[in-house]
Amino acid sequence: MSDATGTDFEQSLFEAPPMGEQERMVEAILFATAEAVTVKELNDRMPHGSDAAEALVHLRKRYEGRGVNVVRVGDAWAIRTAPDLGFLMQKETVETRKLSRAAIETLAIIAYHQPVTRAEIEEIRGVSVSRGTVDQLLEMEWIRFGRRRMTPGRPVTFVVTQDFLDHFGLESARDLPGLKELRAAGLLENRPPPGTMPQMGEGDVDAEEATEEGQSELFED
Amino acid sequence: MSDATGTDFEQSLFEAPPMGEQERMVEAILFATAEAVTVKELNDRMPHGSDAAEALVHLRKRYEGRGVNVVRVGDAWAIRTAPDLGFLMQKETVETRKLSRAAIETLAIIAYHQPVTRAEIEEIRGVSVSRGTVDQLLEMEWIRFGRRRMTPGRPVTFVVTQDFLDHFGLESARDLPGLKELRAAGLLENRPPPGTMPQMGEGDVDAEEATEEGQSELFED
Amino acid sequence: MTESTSDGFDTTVADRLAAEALIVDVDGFEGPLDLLLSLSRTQKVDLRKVSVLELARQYLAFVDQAKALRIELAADYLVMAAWLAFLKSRLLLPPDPEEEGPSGEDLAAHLAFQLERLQAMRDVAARLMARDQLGRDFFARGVTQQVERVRKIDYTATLLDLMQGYARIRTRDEFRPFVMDRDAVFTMEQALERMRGLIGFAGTWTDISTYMPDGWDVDPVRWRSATASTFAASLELAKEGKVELRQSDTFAPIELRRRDGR
Repeated sequence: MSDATGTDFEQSLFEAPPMGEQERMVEAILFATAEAVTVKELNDRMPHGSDAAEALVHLRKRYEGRGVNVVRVGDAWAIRTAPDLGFLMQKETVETRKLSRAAIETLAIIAYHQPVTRAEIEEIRGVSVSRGTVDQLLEMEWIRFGRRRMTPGRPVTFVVTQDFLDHFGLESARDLPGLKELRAAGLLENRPPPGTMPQMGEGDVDAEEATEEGQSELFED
Repeated sequence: MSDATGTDFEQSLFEAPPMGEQERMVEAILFATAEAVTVKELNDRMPHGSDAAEALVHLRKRYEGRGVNVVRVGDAWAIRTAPDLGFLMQKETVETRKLSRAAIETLAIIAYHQPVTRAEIEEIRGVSVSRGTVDQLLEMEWIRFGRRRMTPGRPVTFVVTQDFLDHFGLESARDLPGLKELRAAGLLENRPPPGTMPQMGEGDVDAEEATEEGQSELFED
Repeated sequence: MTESTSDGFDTTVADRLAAEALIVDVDGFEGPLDLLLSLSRTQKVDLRKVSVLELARQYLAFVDQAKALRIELAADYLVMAAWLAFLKSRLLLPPDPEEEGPSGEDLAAHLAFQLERLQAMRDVAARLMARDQLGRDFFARGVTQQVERVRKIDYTATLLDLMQGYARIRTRDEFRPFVMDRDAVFTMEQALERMRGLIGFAGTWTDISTYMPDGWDVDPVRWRSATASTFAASLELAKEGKVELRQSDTFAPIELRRRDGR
């Protein structure tokens, strides 16, 4: 079926196909070929007398501002995605996850006690703080390193960031409600059932897992 | 650079980009892949509120008569070179495995009678279908398993795939050549053999029990 | 079956030649239906007008010849031969009103339908294969771009989460001593109560450690608490004049005995 038309072109040996046809041919070749194609190669593949260079000029114009463009790659030509549409080639899946209990508690301690060292966080939480938890908060840019504490070992301190304040809609960390206010708001009466209390000395991971459910049960309406 | 624009689109969460932009996006996505892309996938990848189906109508029109065309493949869309330009592509031709006569016939029977059981194929061809034939078609992804027939033994059925449609340039199974004539001539009916026909192939029980209702569910509008 | 050549249907020379050609090529047939389809072509008529009787005769002649030439035919060819012989007799004999089952005409019609359907499938298969094909006549994109899948996890927390988290920690601190009271502390009152019940049986010197509550010797924290309270309770009981205490040496076990009398 396709041969018929092909033969037509080949029959008119010394008469090049009309420019519109040549443009179609260049278009098809550039589309289907895996590599960029040189003008010479185009001319070799197209019927005798074709002028691929001229066809390319037309084709290039035709694709101006389109979703794909005819671009020059070295001394060859190719069809490529328009640069501004590159984002379509990325399929971004955003998963929203609740911050783990360990992370929330660590974050809360940093917010209320900043600047605070890791050892102090551990003392307050009563469990060791995993590296992953701190890294996660750093990566989220909700906490950052503060000044080193002028005590033996010169431990680093953590403080909350502007991003943190923005996220939680706070002017400053001082705006966080104090213990009295928390109690007034009824927040201190919420105690996790004994089974979900993180065990002293156990790893953070276990504590997180054990409490995730119990926590949401308690606080969700 | 591309990110900036992407973010622009994403920022206007409830405002779809103009149709011209949507058309460009569909164009870019279809150009970027060899496989057909469903409208759903297009919409998923495009900014919120986009209408890929409408953009496709415009895009298809735009490519009419060009060297490459926007073609429908089942419920998906793809860009393919115009069939009359095949002669330019000799270089690109991939030598496909020669299908045996049995495989071609089996494929045709599946395409025209789908969903069809193995026993029904055997009934039509008058010989048992070798495992290799079905395996080859499955491997080429031209056929796949359809729903089980609700008859004794619950035999599996076969249907043709989107790849099959793509390979033969069919918009849908309804466009199979000669389908209407065959149906008009009653040759797609599942006519049970009267009384004591010799059993051809195995599991004729299924073929006998098979009702017409299951037939051609893919062809129904 | 052997009567097929002597039952009045003389095979023509052309038929025989055709049948021989078929036999030579028997491996090329895809089963008896395919063979029947080939034979039906010798009738040079529309498949709808094919004479099934004639076809049955041709097929049986073919099978006979194959036998004469000692060509092994697959079982399904022979099954078909038997069935066609049966069909032929049905078609030739006047219908028996007693006989049940489908008529010879019905069976012949179905066979004709099967042949027509097989031929139709062959025709459309050929039309299908003659279509433009992907990768031969038309082409997909040569350069494909992988869609990168970027998985982004957006962690969220609300101010309430934060405050509740902090409240949880502070609350835990406030109540910890209370929890420990229950848990790991054996009070002197508890020790006194326990010992008062037991000293009645302590007529001889016994180590005060035997008055320790059961099960408190596993956890060192509880052990310490119980030891302290038991010791303090012993002193209290000695002060009350209920018991006597003695220790033979520094760090030696402290022993206790009920003090009889008043």
